[in-house]
Amino acid sequence: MAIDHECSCSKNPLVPTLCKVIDVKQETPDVQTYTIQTVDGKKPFSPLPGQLAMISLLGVGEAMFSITAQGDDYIQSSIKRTGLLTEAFHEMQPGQQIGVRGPYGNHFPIDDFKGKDILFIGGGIGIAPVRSLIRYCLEHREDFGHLDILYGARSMNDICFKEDCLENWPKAPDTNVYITTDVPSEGWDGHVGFVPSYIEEVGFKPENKKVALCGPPIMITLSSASLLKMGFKKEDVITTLELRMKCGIGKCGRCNIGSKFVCLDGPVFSLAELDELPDEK
Amino acid sequence: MALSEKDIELKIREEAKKALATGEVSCVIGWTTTRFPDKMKPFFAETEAECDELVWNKYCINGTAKYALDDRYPSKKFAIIARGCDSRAINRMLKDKQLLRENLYIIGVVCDGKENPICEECQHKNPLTYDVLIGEPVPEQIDEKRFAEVEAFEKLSPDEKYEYWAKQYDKCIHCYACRNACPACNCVECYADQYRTGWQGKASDRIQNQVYGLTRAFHVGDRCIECGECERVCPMGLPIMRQTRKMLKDINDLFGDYECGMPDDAMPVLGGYTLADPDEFM
Amino acid sequence: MSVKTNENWEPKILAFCCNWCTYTGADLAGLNRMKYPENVRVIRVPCSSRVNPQFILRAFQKGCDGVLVCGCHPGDCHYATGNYFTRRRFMLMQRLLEYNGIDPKRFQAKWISGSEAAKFRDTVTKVSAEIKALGPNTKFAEPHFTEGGDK
Amino acid sequence: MKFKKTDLNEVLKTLAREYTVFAPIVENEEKKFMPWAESKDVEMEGLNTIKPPKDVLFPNVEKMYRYKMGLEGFIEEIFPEDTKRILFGIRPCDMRSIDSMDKVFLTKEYVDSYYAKRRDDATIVAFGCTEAGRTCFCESMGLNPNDAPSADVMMNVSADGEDYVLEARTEKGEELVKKLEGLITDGGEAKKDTKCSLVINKAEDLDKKLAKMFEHPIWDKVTKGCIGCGTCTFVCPTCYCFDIDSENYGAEGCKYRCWDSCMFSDYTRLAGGANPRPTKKERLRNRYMHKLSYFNERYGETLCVGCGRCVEKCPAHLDISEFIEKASAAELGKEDK
Amino acid sequence: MARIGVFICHCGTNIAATVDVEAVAAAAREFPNVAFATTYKYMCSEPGQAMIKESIEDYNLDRIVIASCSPRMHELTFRKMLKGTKINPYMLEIANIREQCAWVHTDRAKATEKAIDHVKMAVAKVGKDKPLTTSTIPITKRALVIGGGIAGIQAALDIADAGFDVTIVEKEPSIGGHMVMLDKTFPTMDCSACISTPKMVDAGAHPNITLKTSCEVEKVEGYVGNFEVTIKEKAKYVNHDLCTGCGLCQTKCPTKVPSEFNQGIGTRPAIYIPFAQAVPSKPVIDPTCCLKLTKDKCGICEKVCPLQAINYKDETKYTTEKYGAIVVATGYELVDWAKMYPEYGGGKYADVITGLQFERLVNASGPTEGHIVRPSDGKEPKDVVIVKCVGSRDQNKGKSYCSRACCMYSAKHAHQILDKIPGSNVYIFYMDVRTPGKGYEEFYDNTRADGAQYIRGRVSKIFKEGDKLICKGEDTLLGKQVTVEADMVILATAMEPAANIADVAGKLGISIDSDRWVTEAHPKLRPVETQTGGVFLCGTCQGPKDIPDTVAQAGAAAAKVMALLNHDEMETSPMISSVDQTKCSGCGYCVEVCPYKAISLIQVPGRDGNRKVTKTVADVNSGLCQGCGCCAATCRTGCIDLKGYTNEQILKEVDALCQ
Repeated sequence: MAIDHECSCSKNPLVPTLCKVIDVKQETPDVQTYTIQTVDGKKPFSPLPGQLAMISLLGVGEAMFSITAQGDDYIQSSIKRTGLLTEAFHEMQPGQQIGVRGPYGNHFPIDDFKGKDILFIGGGIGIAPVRSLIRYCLEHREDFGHLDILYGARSMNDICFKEDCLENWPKAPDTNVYITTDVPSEGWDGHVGFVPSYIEEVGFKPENKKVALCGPPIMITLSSASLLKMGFKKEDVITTLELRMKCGIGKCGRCNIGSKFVCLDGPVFSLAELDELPDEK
Repeated sequence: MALSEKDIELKIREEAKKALATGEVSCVIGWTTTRFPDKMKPFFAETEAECDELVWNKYCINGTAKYALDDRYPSKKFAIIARGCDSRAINRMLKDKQLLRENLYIIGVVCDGKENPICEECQHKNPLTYDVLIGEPVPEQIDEKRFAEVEAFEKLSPDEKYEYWAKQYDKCIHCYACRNACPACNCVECYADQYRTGWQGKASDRIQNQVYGLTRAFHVGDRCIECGECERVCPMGLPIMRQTRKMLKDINDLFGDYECGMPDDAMPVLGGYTLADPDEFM
Repeated sequence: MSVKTNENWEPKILAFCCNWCTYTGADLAGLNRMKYPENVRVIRVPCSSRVNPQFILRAFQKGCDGVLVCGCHPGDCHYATGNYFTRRRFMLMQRLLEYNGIDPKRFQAKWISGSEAAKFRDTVTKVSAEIKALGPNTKFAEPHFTEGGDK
Repeated sequence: MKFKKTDLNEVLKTLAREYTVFAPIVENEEKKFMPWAESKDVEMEGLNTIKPPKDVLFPNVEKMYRYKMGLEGFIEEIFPEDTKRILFGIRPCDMRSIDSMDKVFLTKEYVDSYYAKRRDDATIVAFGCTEAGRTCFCESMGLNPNDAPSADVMMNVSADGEDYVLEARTEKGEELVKKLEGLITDGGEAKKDTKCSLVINKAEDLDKKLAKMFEHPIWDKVTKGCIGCGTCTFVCPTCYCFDIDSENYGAEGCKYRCWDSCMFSDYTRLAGGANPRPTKKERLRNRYMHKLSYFNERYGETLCVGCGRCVEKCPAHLDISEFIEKASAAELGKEDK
Repeated sequence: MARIGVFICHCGTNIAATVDVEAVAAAAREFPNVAFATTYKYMCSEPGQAMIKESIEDYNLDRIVIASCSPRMHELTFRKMLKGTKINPYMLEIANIREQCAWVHTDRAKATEKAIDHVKMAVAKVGKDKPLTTSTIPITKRALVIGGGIAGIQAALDIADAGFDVTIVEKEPSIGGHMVMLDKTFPTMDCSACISTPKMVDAGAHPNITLKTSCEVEKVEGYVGNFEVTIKEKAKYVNHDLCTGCGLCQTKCPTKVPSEFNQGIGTRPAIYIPFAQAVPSKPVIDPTCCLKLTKDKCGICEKVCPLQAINYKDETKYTTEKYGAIVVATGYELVDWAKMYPEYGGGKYADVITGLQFERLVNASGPTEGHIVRPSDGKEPKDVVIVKCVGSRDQNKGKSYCSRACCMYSAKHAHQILDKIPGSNVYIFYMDVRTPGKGYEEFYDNTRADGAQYIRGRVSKIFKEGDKLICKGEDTLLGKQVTVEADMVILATAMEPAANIADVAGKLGISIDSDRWVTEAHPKLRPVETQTGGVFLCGTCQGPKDIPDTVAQAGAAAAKVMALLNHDEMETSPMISSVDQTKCSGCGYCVEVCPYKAISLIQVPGRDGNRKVTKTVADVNSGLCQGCGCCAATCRTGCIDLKGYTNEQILKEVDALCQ
């Protein structure tokens, strides 16, 4: 799956370029989306869907985050507050300077997806990497068949990218959108239930369909079980692994599962590839 | 009559088989041969057959007690073949509440001194806690020059001392073998691995290693059982015992004679006080 | 930042002062407008037994030239038995530091009660004079980050 | 070409004028590679050094970039200054480990600029072993103790043991030998008959076999005695794992990388506290598998060069060569897929 | 990233005179995470605080550093100010640039550099502050008083009058303690029983007070506000609910043993009421000498009791009750002078008696109805010698301290003897006469005017010759030997704490000094409190004292208890230690070093790898922890840490100092 990387960062891959956060959007109480530009107002790099960027908050630390969207002169990344570093991110104000290097990792296999129907499944913050693929498919709508988007969130106000999920995507041509929340919340009349059971409830046909599945590990294991039960083949179900990555360029040896490096050979793997690897996830 | 090495070895195997036969013991921790004749390695006999691979000779120098910490919540007992220093290591870990006596089945063996520099100064060849004892207890000899090395070193000038330690710690490769072999270093998660608090980074430079060496000396200073494992395992041959012995010498001078690893140990010195302690800070 | 040049060099001394006795004594010294040298920086701790010997090592490592730990006199610690532990810890730590080459004058501990303002001033004056005589501390001291090239 | 053994200091002095020469020097009762100077006593023969020469090219701690926080911060790369260096007198096993490190740092989509810079500035003079240590088993790993094919200059003791025979193999080697015009004379043939005392029989396709042995019971037996310290990784010439951390000084700070050991408990600890490799069994299995199988899949060669340092220095007297023999002999049960 | 506001105070010219405050503000703006730095004339003034609140809003600050006077002065003021804003009051650090900088230095440049360093350290520390909230613990609104002497009774009455439920635990069958044994009290010579028995009756009858006589404290668990005390009630063999205290059984009981209440003068039956005015005035049976209980003979009291209140099968009962506060009032005892001073006859001579025995002799309700007679032959003594400081102020043979009350009660005894026995002579051997109270010196003068002869010197030997007791001593003023032939000798023996004080102190976790007196929290400023929260003390258990001081202390202790029990909950300081139980290895060294025994090892469910196990970890009781941090410095892994002074914060301060 290693495809050559068009890498526009400085010639030293381990030194980030100085960028600044031009906009902070509060998606949900614990998820924020940052719009990032280089200090001289350009795009640090143009990533392919599913690729990661190593974002470092100078003086606090750095971590790998998926790039959920990009424009002509910016890239966007959504970060959920979980630990010390992400908490520091959530205290950022627009104008804050950060370091960005990347893009890292392989990306969703767009060529295999061409001409096929695609089922996007996102769980919680897992919707962020999937969204990068959805936006790509909507920009090149004619290359792809029928699109299904299934997104599960904890509750109504935990739904990220509300304007995409509730307005833009349903209006897109030949696209169905299924939104579910784990628990009923007032003002939400949509479906309530967990993603794996919702998949079986809707009953997607496996023929000529590829699946892009991202979310917390427990959701991935249960959802892939449901998909396999419905007849999907393991090579057609593609997921991402969010693991402990340090250098991002396949040198430091930290993110190895067996002989594969998550930051170089991943993070996008098909279920078939995941079975090859020893279970040390 | 004193048992020969061969007799002790046979007795050890017999006791090991008996222990495994009871069904309460998961494995017997002893020594076995390696490809090099003058080097034995720790061995975990789990079946009757494997007990025959247990050996006893003057090259059995690895400590066996600390392996009991690998599984702090064992379903079955650990049987440990304990020389004098191993039994003191067990006492140390029992006193630190890191091991439970009922999780251990201790096969005590009276030690006859091993190919290990520390063994000449050994004051406790007889195991102190055991369930079964192999060999008759031998008279113990008090080691007068226990602190001789430390006293000699104290006479140097501050610069000479610092020069000596700087040269030694320049060799340190930050591998933590001294910590992982020491029975007194039995924390669940060492302070040195907690980077968030900021005690120390992960980089290995001379000054940071020197500070680590001194901190570790202070942490185990009043708990050290002088088994010499830290010096034996150090790949670069640093004189680590010389630091902890200094602490023990001071404790002996200031607070009365003090030896760790005894069955009836009092609290470590830094965990208690008496009103009659000497005071220099008036 | 202690300027490591010739005689107008001023030592940088760190003092851990226990909140109930020595810190009060230092405030009292202030109230009485007593004068003492400027090179002592104070860290307030609830009790002298809060000071972990590793902080002393950290101070020398980061470039302090001297460390002073002050607390209540044994017996009238606000927390009853706090300073008995301080006493044991720092008597052993002082000897261990001396054993590793640090001059005992660089690390001192003193019992200073809330009313002994004069003793606080005298201690600070004596300590900073002694350390000024000893010169900058080069032992256990990491190079300052501006001079620190990579090895 | 060759030069008299007694002219060694002269040779080093001339080289030292233009290069920084790292030679095996005995100091402080320890033999290690350090910059040569007049007073230092070089010991070419004898056993290999404990610390491998890799920290000349891939230093223990390396500052990557300096930064300043706040509104008008900056990021400024700290690049190694370009000093020409010579790695003088390293053994074939260390040379081979440098080749492996070249594959890691210089290939596969990204080039590590720091390592590349140091590697380009370095000229390597390999020296054939005259005496094999009791734990050396490089021959069983497919190496020749007398010859390092990829060295810039190969140096051996001559047949009559009087002088050192040089053989330049690359332009850098040629350039270096040219600089020694006055001191070296032609001719002389090298003595290349050193043999390893420790010979182990390693299965040919051990890496493929190991790939199928992830759940094999051998792992429980072999890893029991390990005490989880980092000795084997820090003395191993081919271990290249590193960690990235930062150090703050007020508003400024620097990002550095430093050696790390996969044997440490926190190597794979995730933010939430979970750890895919919780006990030393998983960690030692990962280390042996990486050395003997994973590296093959990725770069096509075994990562263990048989230098024997970890066998000599392991506190628990574990032995990778014993493992290789046991694994080669083990038959695959049903549970191996 | 934190957004820190730095506010530097001029304090008029106090700081600004020596420290260039603008330079400090300029330097502060460069420190990491500092979003705003300014100076102001009087930061603690109303406008100053308003300015701070305003800047918090304008610059969206989340942490505050104030460089001003000592935190001991205004830390509380600024914390209260922050209560009104969105910032938690504990996200605040104060740099002391007045008392420890501006006022103590003259060189402006160096003082400014020091101020900058102090601000830099405060900024580094505040970066790692965590929002803390005070936690509260519920209070059981009941008090327990251990000891039924005048101290215990007075404390109990005051607390009960404040409306709180009180229990008095007294080991004797009746409350009253030593005071009720006395005849007269100095200096007013009013009758001791007349002033103490009404208090006892009030205590007995007070609706809020429960008397638990013949009881002892068995076990104390819990902490301030939530003590669980197990009380052991010794078998009384008399059902006090049925018994009306008519005393018939007492008269019929055949056995006679020496009466403890009367200090061994006179006897009492096996089933007895200790003294006439006893409260509760109901008898108990002494199992050691009752014929029925020892040899299963007699049983007369059961037969004569009109209400069948006697129950020979009675056993010790244990009851456990919850209390919010405990007052220790265990009182004193006289030292066993016979062992200390064999030269005074070692107890052989019946006419060498202690002060308390004399009190029983001269007491109208005593065994001799107030006639001062010699216990040996009942004759009225003519010449009486009083020896003072027997056991007190005597390093090598007795106690080192002065027992404080003996000078006055010896003068009282002399006065009573001269008053009751016309023509009698009283010789008082003294070292010093200490009269430290109101009216005390006048009382001493009157006694000498009555004819008491004070001889300055110690008595070296007392021996019997014929019918007389020969007291050999010296008169240091005249510088010559003195011999006095006396009919009776009264020894003013030293006071020492009650015998079981070590046991009681151990159960309460309070400390006692080398003379076994209970150690108060602070000798001058907290005399009625102990180091353990919720445990107070009063009376002679803390040291020798006379009745006025005892009663004063009892009132003070009661006031402290009322202050504690007045609230439904007690606010605990948030600056206490807390344990990261995932890293704790349960070695228990923090438990050993905690002065307040606030840490205990508990079993918690935990994970080892992927197995569920129960781990032993340390746990801090927020009620008891006073935040000294000794445990944080003892813990090798650093997993018990003191909030407000965490390891991380102090390390950052040390680093900041040297950058």
